[in-house]
This record gives sequence, structure tokens and C-alpha cells, in this order.
Amino acid sequence: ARTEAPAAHGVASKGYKFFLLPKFVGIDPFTQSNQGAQQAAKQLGDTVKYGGPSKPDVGQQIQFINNAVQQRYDAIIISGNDPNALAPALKKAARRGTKVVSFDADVAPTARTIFARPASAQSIGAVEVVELGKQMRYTGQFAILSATPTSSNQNTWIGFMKKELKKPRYKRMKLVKIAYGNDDPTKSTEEAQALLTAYPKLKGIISPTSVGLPAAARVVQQQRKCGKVNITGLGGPNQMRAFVKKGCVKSFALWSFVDLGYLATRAADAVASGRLTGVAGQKFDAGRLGKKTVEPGGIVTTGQPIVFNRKNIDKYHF
Amino acid sequence: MSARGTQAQALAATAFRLREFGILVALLATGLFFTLRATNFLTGDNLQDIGTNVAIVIVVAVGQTMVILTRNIDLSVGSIVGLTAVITAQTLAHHHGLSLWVAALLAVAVGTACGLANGLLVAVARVPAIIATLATLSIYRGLVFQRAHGVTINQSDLPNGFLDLATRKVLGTPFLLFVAVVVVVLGSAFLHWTSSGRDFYAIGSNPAAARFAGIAVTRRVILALTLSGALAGLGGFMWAARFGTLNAVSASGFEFDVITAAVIGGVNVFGGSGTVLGAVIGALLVGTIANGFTLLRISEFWKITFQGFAIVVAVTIDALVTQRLQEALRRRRRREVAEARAEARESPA
Amino acid sequence: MRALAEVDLALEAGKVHALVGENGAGKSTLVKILTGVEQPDEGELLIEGVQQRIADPHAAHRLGIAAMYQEPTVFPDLRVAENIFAGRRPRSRLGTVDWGAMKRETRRVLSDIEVDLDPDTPVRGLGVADRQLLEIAKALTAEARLLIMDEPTAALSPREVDALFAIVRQLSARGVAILFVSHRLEEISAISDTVSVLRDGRHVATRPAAELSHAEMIRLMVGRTLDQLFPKEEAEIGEPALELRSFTRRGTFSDVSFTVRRGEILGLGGLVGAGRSEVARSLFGIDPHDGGEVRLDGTPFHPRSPRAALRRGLAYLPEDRLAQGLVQTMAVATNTSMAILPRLSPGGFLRPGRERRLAERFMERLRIKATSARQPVEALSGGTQQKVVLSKWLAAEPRVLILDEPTRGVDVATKADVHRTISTLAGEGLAIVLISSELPELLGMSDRIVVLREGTVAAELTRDEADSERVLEAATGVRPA
Amino acid sequence: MKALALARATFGRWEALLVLLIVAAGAWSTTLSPYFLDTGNLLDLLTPYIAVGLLALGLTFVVIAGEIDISVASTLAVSAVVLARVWDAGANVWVASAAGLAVGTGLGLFNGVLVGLLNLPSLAVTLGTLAAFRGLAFVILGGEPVTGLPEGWSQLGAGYTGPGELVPIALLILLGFALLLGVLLHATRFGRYLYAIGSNREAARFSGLPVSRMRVALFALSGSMAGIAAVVLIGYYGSARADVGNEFLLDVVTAVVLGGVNIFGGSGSIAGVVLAMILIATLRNGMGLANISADTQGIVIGALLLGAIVAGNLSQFARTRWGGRARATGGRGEVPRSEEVAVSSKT
Ligand SMILES: Nc1ncnc2c1ncn2[C@@H]1O[C@H](COP(=O)(O)OP(=O)(O)OP(=O)(O)O)[C@@H](O)[C@H]1O
Ligand SMILES: Nc1ncnc2c1ncn2[C@@H]1O[C@H](COP(=O)(O)OP(=O)(O)OP(=O)(O)O)[C@@H](O)[C@H]1O
Ligand SMILES: [Mg+2]
Ligand SMILES: [Mg+2]
Repeated sequence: ARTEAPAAHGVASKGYKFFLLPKFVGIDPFTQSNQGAQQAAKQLGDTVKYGGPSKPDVGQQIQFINNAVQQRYDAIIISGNDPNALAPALKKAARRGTKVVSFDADVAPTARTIFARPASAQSIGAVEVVELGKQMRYTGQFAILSATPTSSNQNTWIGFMKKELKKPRYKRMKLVKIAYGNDDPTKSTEEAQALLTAYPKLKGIISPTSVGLPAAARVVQQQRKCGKVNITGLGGPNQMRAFVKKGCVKSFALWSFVDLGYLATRAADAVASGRLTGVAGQKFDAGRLGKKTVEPGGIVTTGQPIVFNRKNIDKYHF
Repeated sequence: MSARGTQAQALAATAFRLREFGILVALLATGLFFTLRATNFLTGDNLQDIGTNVAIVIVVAVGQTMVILTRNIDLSVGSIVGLTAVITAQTLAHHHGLSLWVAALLAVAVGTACGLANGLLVAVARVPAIIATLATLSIYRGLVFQRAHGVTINQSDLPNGFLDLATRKVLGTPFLLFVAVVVVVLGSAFLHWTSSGRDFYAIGSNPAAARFAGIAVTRRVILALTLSGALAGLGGFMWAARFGTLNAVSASGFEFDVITAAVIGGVNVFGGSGTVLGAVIGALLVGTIANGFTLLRISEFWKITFQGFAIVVAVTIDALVTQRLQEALRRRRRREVAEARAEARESPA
Repeated sequence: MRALAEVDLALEAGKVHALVGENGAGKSTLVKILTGVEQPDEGELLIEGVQQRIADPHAAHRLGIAAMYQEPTVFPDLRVAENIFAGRRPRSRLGTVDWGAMKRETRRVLSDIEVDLDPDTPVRGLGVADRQLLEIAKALTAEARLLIMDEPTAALSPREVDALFAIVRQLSARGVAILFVSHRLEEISAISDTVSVLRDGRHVATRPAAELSHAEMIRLMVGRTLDQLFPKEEAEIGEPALELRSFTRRGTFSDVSFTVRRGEILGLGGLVGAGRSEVARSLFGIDPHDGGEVRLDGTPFHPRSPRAALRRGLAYLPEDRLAQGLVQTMAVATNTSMAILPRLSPGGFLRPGRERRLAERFMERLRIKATSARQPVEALSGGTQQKVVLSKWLAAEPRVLILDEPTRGVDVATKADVHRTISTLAGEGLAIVLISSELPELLGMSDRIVVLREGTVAAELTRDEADSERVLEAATGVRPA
Repeated sequence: MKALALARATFGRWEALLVLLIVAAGAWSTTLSPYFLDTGNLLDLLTPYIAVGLLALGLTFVVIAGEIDISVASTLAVSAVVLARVWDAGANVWVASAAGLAVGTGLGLFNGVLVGLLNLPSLAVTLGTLAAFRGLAFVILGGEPVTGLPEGWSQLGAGYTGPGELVPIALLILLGFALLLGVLLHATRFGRYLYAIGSNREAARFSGLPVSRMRVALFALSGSMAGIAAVVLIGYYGSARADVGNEFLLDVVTAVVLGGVNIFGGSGSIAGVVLAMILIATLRNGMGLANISADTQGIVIGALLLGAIVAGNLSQFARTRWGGRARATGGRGEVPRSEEVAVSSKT
């Protein structure tokens, strides 16, 4: 029972139901995405239900998809635990009339209409190398502390990091090891410790995950190696504030998950109304984020990663 | 007779440490291997890292050992650690001036309550421990979600004095490890010297016989699970101090590490045998394997594989050593009994 | 099911009161009620004139009631000393467990009953007999006013029985009331002052022991007289069926040689711990052996596993029915068919009907008191369970049968049946090795007796040569005074 | 008659309790959400649990025999990646599936030899192989997925058949295996031996049962089920990744113990395990359709379970107390174990 009437240009149609499905609930980034989604929904007159598994489990995520379809949601906005394993369920959803928009972590392109990403993977990968390069004066060994070996986001970013490293500026920097902390504080801590022990000459660690980054920073702090080993990567300003204040972390990057959730929901509304079909070049109104254009591959981008440092960190509170 | 008697006694006493002996051999072999192979394995800092890493596992495993000894199991410890860690962190975040002792006490109290609930379910309501604690695993985890509200507590929210616990040293030992050592000493003493502790063994060894012998089985099982909860509460306090970043998923799956330590350390899941010391060695073994292979600079994928097989090898070494020694002991005892009897026969004649 | 109805007993301080009855008569049930393990539906219990309720074993302890149960209730993971003192460990002044005192006491009580066990020995691995001795030690240290002994001697050899009786007499002289349950009639005459008889859960009679002959006791228990206790028939003795040459397991037994022929019953005598069961276990492929030669029907046999032994027609009825003989939670029929399931389940599919019929046949033949073949054996009385174990091995129709304490806890009437069955089997050409600690049984049933002492053959006696003195002398190595 | 006996043997108090709970859960779910009572939805209840279910069926055998195999999910992962690799290398679907199945069986056999022949404690061994096998999966496939598996294959895991294309094929597979394994467990000698070994290993050995061989076979069976689960799961996901099945273990163990299988061995039934899965699926689905959050679902399911068991125990207690039976039996928490079961054989 909803109005399919095409809305006037720039004004969204009223009353869509969306299901916002994170990898799992209970952590900041997704909680913040939900905040953004709710803002967008309020503006558009839609409703967004937020819910998901309590652990990063594909199987449970599929059940949430099926439940959403069964309840005739107009669209699912999903951050996928496994791009491919989710595809059959998402395609089935599409066949039964529930549109799919992915955000944060993409799913197979054939299984969704739009992917709302925080920033281009290239810029996310590059910015971390740029920051670390500055910190370690472009010389010495460094390591990466990633999430799990199968995390597709991290794997893509690491790919772009390696690309960035090919630039001559970095020729005296050597990536000695990619370790995996499995997005688990214990394992991340142990891996970070082991990196410091196994590579006594290590000058830096990039951790492109918000679990790994504070864990690595804390290890360095505890071993009193602040300044000797530089830590950067992706993490929230709240998480990292203490380290930055103490000078243990000089800079790191992230984006606003509120904006990301906001954008994804805006996109979902446009997709649900049929205005957006994922074809490159399509434009839609992303509210306070302005007008957005669909890039090749059905992607819309929030913006650029924000680099946080001692000077600007107090302006951010997420 | 008396000389032989003491000899036999000394041997029998060794026999009782056999379970630990086998796994200790495995631990030493592992240590030796890494010392030879891995850069910087045998350094004070690295060993301290291993110790600190397993400190929380050890504290919680002491309680788990007691539960397993009574032929029960506590699967809810991971959730209890998570719950108490989040509660501790939230409390300290809101009351920066609060004494850490009070915070620790609060964590232990919450843990105790969770453990007591487990105990009542198992011993009074007679729900099998594995089902009861599987259920409370989800229930307590659900409570963590409700408490945490999807928000992460970060280091910057917590008082420095609390975060410093993770780096502070007491008598040259990292504070967390020190706590673990104290818990281990107390736990061992409890199991060896108190009647309640001995009852745990009796109950697990033969529950029916324990009841016949007039042991208060119900109360002891409640006690074991409550202690496990209390120690998980202490573990939660330590967890919060160690990681400083807490959210709804903190310590999920931690029960697995704890049970692994106990099982590898020779605590019999059928109850009745095993020691706190065994669980400690088990935790150290697993910690050493994890640390050592990481230092080896081999590929991540082979690392996981080797870590797993190393556990299998350690278990095998343990079993072989134990079997050998026990067989030798059996023969020896048999011979001594025969000699004693021969002596006894000759003297009156 | 009603296990017990309207039993009146009066136990006097300083007296030994024997309780007898067939298997399943309700003796153990009565014991369990007295120790608070089970609850009576009605009736009252007076101790020194005061009415008492025994809600649980703890309450029994407080009232000064101690018991040793028919099935030894040991803690296999604990050592000897702790087993004896579980539930009432000596405490030091600090309230901690006083290990020193515990071990001292253990050594004292064990030497009282002449057992060479170190207090630090782990109980796992001890045989039934040793466990029964532990159970005795446990009861003795309880400082009870009423001491209940449910078949304490079932697995014991004469030496241990004598030591036990000496203690019982001391205790009763000290004013302890003793309730003594046994199926060995000689023992009852030897030790008791009064005898009460139970039949089908009912109290049939109480008489002074001195006035009660064995025949009369049997008549009261069974309701009829028995003509012969050891109905050994002469059988034709044929070719050697089982031959052992220098059979050795290092540290356990060595150089054991004997031959059993078709139709022959070979008795294997010795004291507890002499190694009889161990020889049998190695022979049946349960434990390894280090040397020697075994021949079955003249062809060499290398015992590797029970399965292999079974295939060669060798069967072994173990001494410990609880741990080795039965799967307690399974039905009578399931246990009976256990060893011959391949024959009963063509194509691998179970045929419950066949199993039931098999079990019912044996239930009738051995007079097994079970409500049906579907009843789990854990609900049967001790002696009845023993009959189920026996059924299992008889069903296997072996050519050589090793029986390890086959009548442990079996009542007189059935014992006679079992003996008759053994005798018949021998008559049919089966070779039988009978391990028994009960001398009358050994002497009454065997064609030949091999006596083991500390793992070696101490004597081999023909039926005519054998008498209790000679067997005991060989078993102990000491000429009886 | 025979069927009746079989039913009685397999359908105890526990299974009855589960049926009752399922009915109650169904009724409750109906009130929770208007979308619950829908043929398609009901038939699809078990679909998300097919792989978990197949693993649980295999584990049931292991647990009844008094052992445990917690490496099942990792075994599944190795099967899945081998299967994907073989297919990727150009083999056809059948060859690939056979390879996956063979690998599962082989890994099970590896566990079986360690436990059955070397007499190592199964929990400790499979704790090790849990990690080792997972590592192997990564060694074989690395961090990248294999995608684009053929349509026909997805039919197996995610296809539908029957009138109106409503019946999930995977459901039929699960029920088929449940039936097959139910017969194997409850109506054959193999099954009987398992119960005997799980109740009293010592007595089983003394009775001449092939204990070592059975224990090896058991783990091989569990491994095969992991292989089969891998084939179906790959179909369901349409892709393979080395971390596949990472989160299954707890669900598998839950299905088994909730199904009434005694964790110390000797008792349990296939029916119970299937019912337990239906129960959990019903509750999760009903609450999911009512948008009750995952963590609240955990609380509700946990509390419901405890409540049901406690109520069951209380009613039984009341019956024994006031129903005139002399023996007060303990709850299911007490597991009778013959003292010698844990003694390992000496050879
Ligand atoms: N757990 C039980 N459940 C049901 N019935 C039982 C149980 N235990 C014993 N019974 C029944 O109670 C009756 C009495 O058994 P009890 O063990 O007292 O016999 P008993 O006189 O000690 O025999 P025995 O000489 O063989 O030891 C038997 O018929 C037995 O089947
Ligand atoms: N007096 C004893 N002191 C110490 N250990 C003993 C003693 N008697 C027996 N054992 C040990 O207990 C175990 C089994 O005892 P058990 O009485 O069953 O012996 P057995 O060899 O079966 O003798 P038998 O069948 O002749 O009574 C043996 O391993 C033996 O070493
Ligand atoms: Mg009896
Ligand atoms: Mg013997």
C-alpha cells in the first residue's frame, strides 16, 4: 500500500520502507550509518528499520534479507559480509520486488543497483600510504595490520596502497608483512606485538580497520615506542583522540559514516522510486550532500576521506 | 618395607603430576623449537608479551577448570567477560574519580551474579550445564548489547589510572600477569587444600558416589559455577583495562580460548581430573604457539595451519609421555607389592 | 514397581545381623533406604528409640549409619586415601584438608584389613576386589553405630575374608550394630548372630543364626529345598582346546602355562591380585602380552583384540560387571545380544524381535528377574545383572569360555543353576576356565585347579588332590598353622 | 509393530518437549508477524540451516559415541575450497563435488585415526584440526573468492521444486539425509554399536565390538557430512571463500545438544536434532519477521529454552514426588557414566 506516483523533480516520494542491514550490529560505524539513514528518511518521509546479525555472519545476513523480502520492504540497504555469497539471496530479493542498495562493503555488482561508498577505494588506499610516508620520512620497513584475509574492502584498499607505493617517492619504504587481526582486539593486539618483535627495525604500521588501528596504537604506546613506530590507518576520531593527544599517533583517516548512511538512504529512495537504475551518468538529489552522479559500475561516492591530526581532531565527534 | 614404601610413594606422587608433566614437555619442546627458529622469541619482552596475552585467559580458565572438574561446563564466560568489561568501562567513563577497587569489585559482583544464576540453573533446576550455559551465553551477550547500545567506549573516555593498569608493573611483572599469578596460586590452593575443592574432584569423578558419600553436590556445583562467573567478572575488568576499546561484541567467542586452555592443559572434560596448573600450561602453550609462528615470518595462511597442527602434535606428545610413564609406574608398583608380600611372608615364618 | 513391602527389622548394638534372600529380593533396596539414598513410601525408623527420617546420605552419616554398597562406589580419579575419606576428610586447625592425617589413617585401616595398598595409589586401574576392600576401609573409618555391608565379600578370597571378619568381630565387641548381606552361606553361619530372610521384597523370617541350618536358610529364601549345590557332572575329557606356554606380561604375570581340554573345567585359584584376571585379559586380547605361546584347538593363536578372540571361539566373562560386563543404560535384550549381533542382524539391520526372543530364552533359563527384556539393566539387582552378563556369553556359544568370578553376587539357588549350566556346557565338550575366589565353588566345580601366586603358577592340583588347605597354601605360600 | 517400536525408541520425552515447543513457537510467531504463516515462508524455514543441519547430523553420531568433533566447520571449508578449485580448474560439477566429498572424508579420517587408533582425546585433537583445517582452506584458496559457479549447482542449494516451485531442494536434501542417517543410527548394527560405545566403551570392547574401527569410521562419517554440506552450501552461496562456515560451530553444537543428544555420549536421536533445528529456525524466523533485533532474539531464545526445560523438570519432579514412585531420578544434568569409560585402552 504505497504510492508509486512519480514524484516531482527534486522532491522524494513519500512512505518507502527500507531495511538497513549492517555486517553486524553493536559497533560505532554502523550505529552512525543508521543515524544518517534516519536523517535522510525523515527528510524524505520514508522509514528505515535498522537491524542485523550480532556477529559478522553471512548466513544470518541472508536470513535478514529473506525476512526483509517477506515483509515487503521496498529496499534493503546492505553492507555485505561476503559479496558473492549474498548474491543469490539479493537477486531473489530483487525478483520479488525488493530493491538492493549496498553501502560501506559492496556486494556483487549484479546483485545490487547502487553501491554507496564513502570515498573511492583508490583515495582510501592512497591516503594511508601518504600519511605513513610523511610520518616515517619515506624510509624504512613497515607492515599492514588488516582485518581478515577475506575482507574484500581491505583487500581492495591494500591493492591501491601497493599501487601508490610504486611511486618513486616511496622507493625507500618497504612493506615487510601483511598481518591479519581478524577484527578482533585480542588477535589484533597479538599480531601488532609480534610485528614489533619479529621486525625490530619496523618504522610503521598501517591498519585499515577500526579494530586494528587502536589495537596497534595501544601496543606501540605500551611498549613506549611512540614516535619510533608510526601508526596510521582508518579509525574514528573518538577512538583515536587519546593517542593523538599524547602524540602517539600523528594522523589517520576516516569518513563520516553518518554521511554514508545518509547518502545510501537517499540513493535507496531514488532506486525505490525507479528514478535511479544504476546506469552511469544518472543524477539524483542527495539532500545536504548535494547532487550526486552515478559513476561507472553503479557507484556513488560520499566524498573524500578526512585526515585527522592533532590540529583538527577536536572538531570531530564520532 | 618403609624405604620401598616411600619410594613407591614418591613415584605415585609423580604419577599424579603426570598429566601436567606431558603437556609441560610439549610446552618446553615448543619453546625450544621457537628459540632455535624464530627471531627474538626468547627475549624478556616477548615472553612478557606472551604472559600478558594469556593473563586473562588464565584467570577465567581457573574458574572454568573448577567447573569442568565437576563434570559441567561454562560456555557463558565469554559473554560474562564482555558484560563486565562494558559495565566497568561505562561506570568508569561516567565516574572518572571512582576508585579502581570499587570498579573491580563491581565487575566481580556482576560476574558472581551471572555465575550464580548459571549455578542455580544447573544444580537446582537441573538443566544440563552445556544447555544452560549455552542459553546464558546468548542471554548475557544480549544484555551486553542492551547496555552498550551500539556505542563504543574508547580510551579517551576512560581514566588514565585505569588504562595504566595494562602497562603497570608489580614486582617486575606486568600487572595483569601478576593478577593471573595470584588467581592461579589461590585457585590451586583452593583445589588442593579445601574440602570444597576436593569435593569438585569427587563430584566429577563419580556424581552418584559423591552423593552416597554425603557430599553436598548441589551446593558444590553452584559454588563452582559461581566462582567461574566471579573470575570471568575479574577477567572482564582486566579486559577493559587491557584493550580500552569496548563495545557490544567485546570478548565474543572468548569462551573458546578459555576452554581450549583447559582442555589442552589436560583437564578432563568428563570431570574428575585436571589441575589449575595444567590449564595454565595449556594457555601458555597455545599462547606460545600463536606467538612463535607469528614471529617465524611465514605466510599468514601457513601460519594458521601450522598453529593447528602444532596443537595436535603437542597433544600427541602429552599422550605419549603420559602413557609411557604410567606403564612404567604400573610395573614398578606391581613389583614392589610383590616384594612387600614376599617380605611379609618370610618374617612370620 | 514395588521393590520392598512391609519389612520389620530390629538391629541390636554389638550384634551381627545377616540379611539374606534371592537376587532381587530387595536387600540392596533396604540398604539404600537405611542410608538415605532412596526414600521409603511408608513406615518408621527408630534409632535408640527415637524416630528418625533419613532424607539423604548426609543425614545417615549424622545418625552414625555407614554403609558399603554392593557395587563399589569409588572415585576412579582420586587416590586411595581420598576415596576412603571423601565427604569427611580430616581437617587441620586452619580448616584445610589434613592430608597427613588422612594418609596416616588410611595406612592404619588398610593394614588392619591386611591390604598392601599405598594411600597415594590412583584408584583407576584397581580391580574389583581392591575396590571392594576400599569400600570396606571406607565403612570402617566412618566410626559408625550401624555398619551396613552389602555383599562385602563377593569378590574376595579367603585371606581378605578372614581379615574382614576379624575386624567385624572387633567392631561388634565395641558395640557397633552390623547388618551383613551375603550369598555365601558359610560366611553367614560364621559371622552372624541373627539372620533375617527376605523374599520378593517381604520379610519372611528372623532367626538366631545358631538355630538355622543351610538347608533351612535356602528353603526360607527360595521357598523350596535344593538338592545339590555343586552339581558337577562327569564329562568326557577330550583334546586340548586351549594351551598356554610361558605366557608372560612383564610386570604382571610371567611364565604361566596350563592346558584346558574339551569337556574340562579348569579352576584358576589364587588370592586377590594374584594375576588371574590379568592372564585372562591378555588371553582375550584386551591387554597386550610380551611373550609365550597360545594354542586354540592345537593351532597357534595370537591374542590381538577381543574381537579376534571371539572369532576364534574364545569368550571371556569379565569380573567387573559394572564397568566391563554391561552397558547399564541398555536393555536386557540389548546386552544379551551384544556379542553376537552380527549373527542376529543380517545385512546390518537390527531385528529387535530376534534379540527379544534370545533374551527371553535366557531369562527363563537363568531365572532372570526382570519385568521384560526391554528393561534397562541398571534397574536390576546386582545378582540379576550378573545373570545377564552370563547370558551374553552363553549366547555367544564359544568353544573355550573363561569365566571370571561368574557367580559374584549370585544367590544360592541361581548359583546352583549356573553351576549346572557350566557343568552341562562342559558335558557338551566346551573347555572352561573358571576363575573364582570362592573356595567351595572352585573345589566343587573344577576338574583341575591351577593356583597362581604373584603372577606365576604356584601349583597345579587334580580334583582328587585339591582341598582348601592345599589351595590356600599354594596361594599364600604359607603353610596354614 | 516394528515401526512403533522404532518410534518409541527414537521418540522420547525430550522429543515430545521439542514438538510442544515448536507448536508454541509457531503459534507465537503467527501472532508476532502476519508474514509468518505463509506456505513459502514455512517451507523456507530450514533453508538457512541446511549446511548447519547436515553438519549437526554428522556430529550427532560422533557425540552419541561419546566423542566430539569441533573441526566440522573447518572440514567443510576445506571441502568447499577444494571443490571450487577443482571446478575452477575446468573439471565438471560432478568431479568437483566428488573431490570435495573425498577431501571431507579424508580429513574426517585424519581425526578418526588420531582419536580411534592413537587414543587421543577428541576435543583436544579437533581443537587443533579446527585451526589446522581452516588454515589449509586459506592455503588452498588464499583470501580471494571463487565465483561464477554454474546455475545448476545453485539449484542444489538455492533451487525450488514441487507445486508452485515452493519446496526448497535443499530442504529435501536435508530431510533425505536425516531419514537415511536416522535409519543408520536407529535401525542398524552400526548405530547400536555407537550407542554401546558411547555408553560404556570398556564394556563394548569386552563384548568384542570393533571399537577402534568404529571410532575411526565415526569421524570419517562426520567428515563426509561436512563434504556434503560443502557441496550444498556452495550451491546456496554460489561462490566459495576460505572463511566459509566460520560461524557455524556454535549453531551446530546448539542443534545437537538441544536435540537431546547427551554430550557425554550414549543417548540421543536424529529426530531430536531435526526438531531442535526446526525449533530454532521457527523462533528466529518469527522474531526476525517481527524485526526483533538479533541480540534480543538471543535473549528470548535462551530464556525460552531454559524456561521450558526447567518447567519440564519441575513437572517431572512433581510426578515423582507425589506420584508414588519410590525413586526420585535426577534431571538430565546427571549423566551416568560407568567409571571406566574414560580409561583408554592400553594397546
Ligand atoms: N533403579 C531401579 N529401578 C527400578 N527397579 C529397581 C531399581 N533397582 C532395583 N530395582 C528392583 O528392586 C528389586 C530389588 O532389588 P535389590 O537390588 O534390592 O535386590 P537384592 O536383594 O539386593 O538382590 P541381589 O542379591 O541380586 O543384589 C529388584 O526386583 C530390582 O529389579
Ligand atoms: N595388594 C595390592 N596392592 C597394590 N596393587 C594391587 C594389589 N592387588 C592388586 N593390585 C593391582 O590391582 C589390579 C587388579 O587387581 P585384581 O585384584 O583384579 O587382580 P587380578 O590380577 O585380577 O587378580 P585376581 O583376578 O587373581 O584376583 C592389578 O593391576 C594389580 O596390580
Ligand atoms: Mg543387592
Ligand atoms: Mg580378578
